[in-house]
Amino acid sequence: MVNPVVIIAITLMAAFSIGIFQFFGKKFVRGVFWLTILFDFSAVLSIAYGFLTGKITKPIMVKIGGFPPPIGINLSVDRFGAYLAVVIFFIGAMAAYHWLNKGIDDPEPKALVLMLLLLLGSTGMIFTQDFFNLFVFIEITSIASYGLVASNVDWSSLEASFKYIVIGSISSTFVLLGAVLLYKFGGSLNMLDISSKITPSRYGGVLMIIAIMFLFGLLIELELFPMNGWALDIYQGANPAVVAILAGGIVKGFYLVFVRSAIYLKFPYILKIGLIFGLTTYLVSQFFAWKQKDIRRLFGYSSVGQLGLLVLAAGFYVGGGLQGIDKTYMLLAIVFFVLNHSFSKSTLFFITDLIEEKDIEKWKGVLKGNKLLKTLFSTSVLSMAGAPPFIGFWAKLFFVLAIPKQYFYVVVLVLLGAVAEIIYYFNLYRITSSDSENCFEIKGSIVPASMNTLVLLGLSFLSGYYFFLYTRISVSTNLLIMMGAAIIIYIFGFSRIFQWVLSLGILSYALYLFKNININLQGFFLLFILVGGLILVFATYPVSKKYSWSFYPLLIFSVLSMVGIALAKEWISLFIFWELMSWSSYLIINQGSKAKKASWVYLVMSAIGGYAMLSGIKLLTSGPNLVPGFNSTAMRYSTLSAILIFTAFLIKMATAPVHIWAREAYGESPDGFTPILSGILSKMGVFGAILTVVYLLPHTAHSSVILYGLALFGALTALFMALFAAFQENVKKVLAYSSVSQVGYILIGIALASSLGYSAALYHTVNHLIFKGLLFVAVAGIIYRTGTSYLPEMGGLIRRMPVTFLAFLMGIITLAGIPPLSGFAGKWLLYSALLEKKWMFILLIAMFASIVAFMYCYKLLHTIFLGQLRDKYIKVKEVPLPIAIVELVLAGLTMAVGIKPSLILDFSDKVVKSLGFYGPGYAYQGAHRIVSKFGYWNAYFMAVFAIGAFIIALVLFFLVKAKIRKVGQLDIGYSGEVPDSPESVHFGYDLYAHMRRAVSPFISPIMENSYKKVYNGIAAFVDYARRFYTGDLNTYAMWVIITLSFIFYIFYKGVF
Amino acid sequence: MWYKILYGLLVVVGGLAYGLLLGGISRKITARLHGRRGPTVFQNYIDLIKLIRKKTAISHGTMFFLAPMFRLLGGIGVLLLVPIVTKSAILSNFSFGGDLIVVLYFMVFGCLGMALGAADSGHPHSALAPTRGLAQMAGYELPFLISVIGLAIAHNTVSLGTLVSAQQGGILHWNLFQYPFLSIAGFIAMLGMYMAYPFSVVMAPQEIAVGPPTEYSSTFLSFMFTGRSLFGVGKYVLFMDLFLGGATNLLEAFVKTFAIFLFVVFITGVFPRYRTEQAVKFFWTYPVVIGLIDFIRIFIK
Amino acid sequence: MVIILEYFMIFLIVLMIALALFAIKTKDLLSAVIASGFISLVASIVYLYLQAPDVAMTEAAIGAGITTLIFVVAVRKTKGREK
Amino acid sequence: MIFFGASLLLILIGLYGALVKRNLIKIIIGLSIMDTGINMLIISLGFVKGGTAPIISLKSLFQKNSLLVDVSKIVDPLPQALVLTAIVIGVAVTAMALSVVIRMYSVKKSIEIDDFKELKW
Amino acid sequence: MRKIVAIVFLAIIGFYIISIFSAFQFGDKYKGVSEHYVKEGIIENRGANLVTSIVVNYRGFDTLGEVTVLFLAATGLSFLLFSCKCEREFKRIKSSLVLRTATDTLFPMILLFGAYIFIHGHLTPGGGFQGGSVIASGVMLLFLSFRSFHPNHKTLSTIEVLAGISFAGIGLLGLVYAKSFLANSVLPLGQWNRLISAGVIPLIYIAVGLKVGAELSGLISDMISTTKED
Repeated sequence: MVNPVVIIAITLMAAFSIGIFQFFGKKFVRGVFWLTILFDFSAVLSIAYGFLTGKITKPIMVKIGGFPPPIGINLSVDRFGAYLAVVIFFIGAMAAYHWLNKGIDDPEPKALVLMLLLLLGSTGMIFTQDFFNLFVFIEITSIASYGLVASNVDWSSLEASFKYIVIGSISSTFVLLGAVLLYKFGGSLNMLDISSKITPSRYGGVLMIIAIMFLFGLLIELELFPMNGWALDIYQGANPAVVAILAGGIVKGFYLVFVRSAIYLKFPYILKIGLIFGLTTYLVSQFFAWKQKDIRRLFGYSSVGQLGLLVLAAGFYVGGGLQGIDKTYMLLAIVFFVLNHSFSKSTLFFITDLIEEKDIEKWKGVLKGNKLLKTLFSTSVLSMAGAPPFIGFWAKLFFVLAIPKQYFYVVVLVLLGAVAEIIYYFNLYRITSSDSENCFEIKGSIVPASMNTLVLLGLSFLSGYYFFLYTRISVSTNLLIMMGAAIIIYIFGFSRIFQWVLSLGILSYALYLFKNININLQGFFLLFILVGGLILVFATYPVSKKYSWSFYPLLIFSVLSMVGIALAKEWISLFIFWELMSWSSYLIINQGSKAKKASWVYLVMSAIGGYAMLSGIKLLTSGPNLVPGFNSTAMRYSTLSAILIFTAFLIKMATAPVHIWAREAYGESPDGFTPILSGILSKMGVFGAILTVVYLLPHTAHSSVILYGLALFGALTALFMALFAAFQENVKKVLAYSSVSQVGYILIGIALASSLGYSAALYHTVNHLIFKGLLFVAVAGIIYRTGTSYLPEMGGLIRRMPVTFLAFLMGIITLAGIPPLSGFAGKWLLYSALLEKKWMFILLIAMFASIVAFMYCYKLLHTIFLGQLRDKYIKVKEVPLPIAIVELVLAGLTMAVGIKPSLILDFSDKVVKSLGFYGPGYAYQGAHRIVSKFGYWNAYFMAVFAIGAFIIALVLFFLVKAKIRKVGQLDIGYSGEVPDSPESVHFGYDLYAHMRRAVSPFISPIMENSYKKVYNGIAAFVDYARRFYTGDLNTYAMWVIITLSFIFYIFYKGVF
Repeated sequence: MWYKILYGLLVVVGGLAYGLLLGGISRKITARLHGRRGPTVFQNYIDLIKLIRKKTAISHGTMFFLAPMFRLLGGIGVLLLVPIVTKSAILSNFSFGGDLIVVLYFMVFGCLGMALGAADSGHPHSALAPTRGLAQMAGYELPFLISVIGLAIAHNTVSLGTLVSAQQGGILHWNLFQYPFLSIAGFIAMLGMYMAYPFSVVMAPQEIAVGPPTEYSSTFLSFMFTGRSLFGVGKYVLFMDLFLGGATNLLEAFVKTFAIFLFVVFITGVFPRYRTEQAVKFFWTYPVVIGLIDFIRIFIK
Repeated sequence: MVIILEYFMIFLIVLMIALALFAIKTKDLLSAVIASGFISLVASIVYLYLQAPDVAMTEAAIGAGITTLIFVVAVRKTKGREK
Repeated sequence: MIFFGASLLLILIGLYGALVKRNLIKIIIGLSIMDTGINMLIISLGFVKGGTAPIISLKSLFQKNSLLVDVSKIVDPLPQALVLTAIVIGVAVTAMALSVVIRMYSVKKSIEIDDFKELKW
Repeated sequence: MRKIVAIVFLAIIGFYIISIFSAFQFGDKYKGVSEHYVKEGIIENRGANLVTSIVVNYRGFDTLGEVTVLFLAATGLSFLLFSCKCEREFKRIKSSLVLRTATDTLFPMILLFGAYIFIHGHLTPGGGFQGGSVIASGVMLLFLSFRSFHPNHKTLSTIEVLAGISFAGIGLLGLVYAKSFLANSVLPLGQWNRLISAGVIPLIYIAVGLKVGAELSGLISDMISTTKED
């Protein structure tokens, strides 16, 4: 451990001595610079390490000049100061490295001096415990940053610097005034000494004004809302290396100083400041960033927003009346927020400098070429947006958990802001990851960004560890290890087949691990996910070559996170894995070449759902029970919380009002992933919905209304999505709507909340996996062979792909629910359940929906396989072997289940019983005869009957044996002519034009348009509203003054 | 059990004969209504024999080949699943406890098969027809489902047998009189189901030769013909069971189905044809509103 | 004597404020700079009255001297008049 | 008391200059007036009525390691020390600001705010 | 409009700040650490000038920071003004004979005076900053009379660097000898009111004076010298 003052002295001496070294040449200067940075960094690291390991427990006090604290100045290095200093020096070093590699303009030694003194100033600022000394260090920091900010080649940096100088001067004026008045008030400048003289009761008098002035000076530096125009201009105009260190390090120093001062001053309204300014800043900047065209300013808005959030968190931490574990949570949240923002944002600024392009639109396709750059950028963006398992996620989670329950609106608003953040960050990601002809070269060194990201990853790991440590949530270690194995898969990205085998291996191992699991709800879904995942992942190999290295790791990650959902024992761990699933699936969907917009919509909807769930969970927490288990009975808000939690599941199931993401996301997602998305992932919504209905709704006052509403949603979903499906021309989009429609039936089953209903829902869940997996897998194979997913371009493929056709036909028959295959039993159970409850209208809609579904069923079969085969597909082969195997396996399954429904119903019975229902509402007679009180269903008989009838027909046919003559494809009775091309006689486009005319009012995308309208409305509004930042220095200064008057007005209850 | 299969065969043969006859009568009546002489009532038998006796049959592919089987299977299935004479060991056929829902779905089986075969022929017209049929089905199924679900809820069963026995004990117990609005909706839907005249755009004899079976000939066509006849009879029986109290003996069954048949034929003779979307719109308005009157009554009860 | 000194102080203060207003109001940057230099000078006299000789010296040397000089240089380099 | 008022007025006038003036150098002049005001305020805060400067160089005041004069007759030395620092910092900031202005002038040949509104929204 | 808004809000702020003055009477007694400084200052430091004692010793860390600020400003200024790769250019304009003659005689005296001020910083008013700025004003005089004058930047930097390093070095020596940075126990304290007294205070003030003088001179010369671009 090094005496902290030595750090300052050595740095100063080095900075001074550069004046001589510059005569010897640049190398000497650089040498001195790096040696100093190295020394400083290792020194603060040793202190921080001491704190971390517990070797140092109390803050290190350094008396300067040998005088005891109130007399002389003293430094006090506490835990957070030390940590922050490490961060600042690290990022400072990275920024310097970046800048040196980029090439500084002529007086490089001077720039390095400024850099050193900037780091020194901020370190001193953190370490000092004297109000005036603080002012001096603030000035050192500010002046160094004035100079550095102005240093960009772009002249607009001068403008930014000037604005900063003026506002910074005003800010430090208030700090100085406050410090001196504090001296006058308390008789010393030492923070602790003054703190000991302040009692909250003294805030009636002038102390309030003094404290406000001092803290206000710091608040300006914290870039809070009405007075942060200058900061945004700096982010936009200044050298990104400088901005990286400002945003990543220095501002955090100001933040720590602010919080510490507020604590020392015992300022009573710190929470109000957080709520008024912090929250406003957060929300306003997250929305203002939406239409931002300049990438650096966009990141600037984000930085400002994060600072607002930090101030809010500080408000809660200091003045929120938190105690015990809550306080620890909030502290951890703050620490994680700071670390996250420091490392991610500085990386992002480095990357903006590497690309040297300011306009966001010109970032199109930036990430296409460079894998490393893509990883760095994605990691940072994901962490900034709060995606698990990165540190930003844990920060947000801790934050939400720690907020007292009476501030629920804060939770809602913060999560709203988080959604807004995701919207613009992933708009950016959408642009950067899309295809483009643009060619980019990386100008500069990528090392700093990589180092930052490495640290970020390490911190993410640590923070996740801390989360589970503090919340005492148990997660399956096996699961985490297997998730870790996804990284190994990533490393083996060069060999697709290896990745594939490894993925299958992991899934099989998981299945082996959980082979003895109890068949309750969780166990049922666990097996469902793993078995389904195994089958569907098996089929991905042929199509996976189209997608990036990260396809398999993400695939395994998402499947395993679903396992995590199924294994979750508390709502909060369910939420964690839920988010993991959403994000990893987003990243996979985004790999589809046209899926950029679609995946964005998917992500935004998922985020809305996820955060709604989080706020619902927040409502369930009570007192010390921060992480409610499923049986939690904190019932005060439970209707609202149930609805909020339901939102997440409904969005994932894509039911009626929130279905808008489904068509495009299903349609454009990678072909290998769509079966999983439809077959398994959307079923996690089913899982969650069952959990909610079983565990939460019974406690609510309005459960019957909610349930009927859900059933209605489900029925309308089933009907309208089936209708929409008929009018799609893209095969995957047809199946997408079909998927959603089928999930609607499942939702009805859940909403029935009866044993028969659950049986129907669970049966249909599995059944849907079978047939929709089959259909999507077959389609993937077809697209793989033909290269198109556009229905009118297909046709006649039965001649080329008979196996696929057979499987597909089975799938369609099951889908349509026609006996004797497995689809019918589910329908029968569902209708019986509905009859039992006498929900006639739901029954009517559901049955009608299944009739409407025939339209798209026929359309699929006809346009893909039947009709005329195009010339260009004459040489098309049967689908690749893995896909064919999966098709046949699934087709076999649907037949087997059709004859013997007990294959599924045996499992679902156990689940229904474990959910607390005494029986499934039906009885078996044999493995295939199901009896309910409305009648019975004999699958075996039906199969025999169908086969028997078929045999009769066949026998009859051969009785009247006629000579069958096979004719050519074009040899049709076409008005006496033989058409010359298949295209001219293939009827494949807009099959239901007549139906469209009949139902046109119903199939206009009303919901989609209204979502679009809302989004565009908000976007237009914020686009206009961000003109608040006029760019006019006077106005910026004016807002500072206005804010100060406002603060005085609201906080000062007068000595007059 | 095995004797049932035997009787099943008998029912199929009988049903076929009856169905062909009804078809012939229908053609005759329609012709008379139009002021033509029309073919003999046995014309359909002649046609069938003629078709069967043709030597060669043209095939376009596997599905084309299998479609008539499906069609026939659908016809046989429907006919055998609805109880012609309730409580009769033989003529209640293979009806069972949950047969109502099964029949509803099985009715589609044959249509789908035929549609697939038609599509496999590669003829655009034969592909067009099923789309019309499916669209129209979406139309008439709504009122039909209203009446079926209404009855099922009202009688608390999904078994045709139970439905029939609930209507015993006098003509006023028939659903036709118990739930007149449901019945009206159901019968209007039935017109659509038969693709009879106002709703005949699917077969559309003038424009598209003979609708879905455009490319079919000889043996294949004979199968479709057979299937269609069986199907028709099955549906008459279904409606009889649903609304007219079923039948306790074969004669009653004949009378009632013939009555329904006549109703269809006379309506057919009078009305001009709707376009598809007109038909759909029609089905979704008047019969639905009418049906909902009783439906809501049951719902409230 | 003391009273005279106090009146003198009041005069100085009024002078300072007048100079400050002039410095803000005038269109000529050079005059404004000189005025603000004078404010410092006057302030240093005030500091003497307030028993702060160290500060007075500093204010005179740095505030009135160096600051004014660099202001003048800056004004000359920007050839400025306020619009 | 009058010194308080005067310093406050100087601060406010300086701030007014920074808020209203459209000329960059004028804004800096405003800031430097504000600095002067602050310094004066601090000094006046440390003043003691009838006190002497905190320089004890007369033999009558200090003998044999003990202070002979009453503490309350010496003005507070700490604010003076602080102001010393503040003045120097003030000139440093002014110098920085002016150098930025000179550079800005060399780019646009203007020192009016209206020409420097490139960064906005 | 802008003016009215500014006046209104400034008035509000002024209104609230005035309320402070009701708590602090003008010319009131003080308490707290200053009492200690006044009572014990001479005993602990042997410096007659209490302000100097505070600036250099009690709050010597502030002064170190302050020197750094000035250093930063000088560095930043030259960094900004000469960041383009242009040659410096010095215009040669003759000034009046009177001024030149006066400068010839005055300049050494000014230097001497400045040196006096910072050497006697612990005894009389003034100290490193004042002395340094006096020296700088001498340099300013040189500029005024000899327009072609430009100081040797290497010399200036060397002085500056050595002064700066010695300041921080003295502080570190304190750390070595008295386990406390900037502790005034490296040298004997000596007798009150003597030139050689007060321990390291005069040394530090000399270093500060030289550094400030060099920095301000450099700063002025940087401001005045122009680039060819202009």
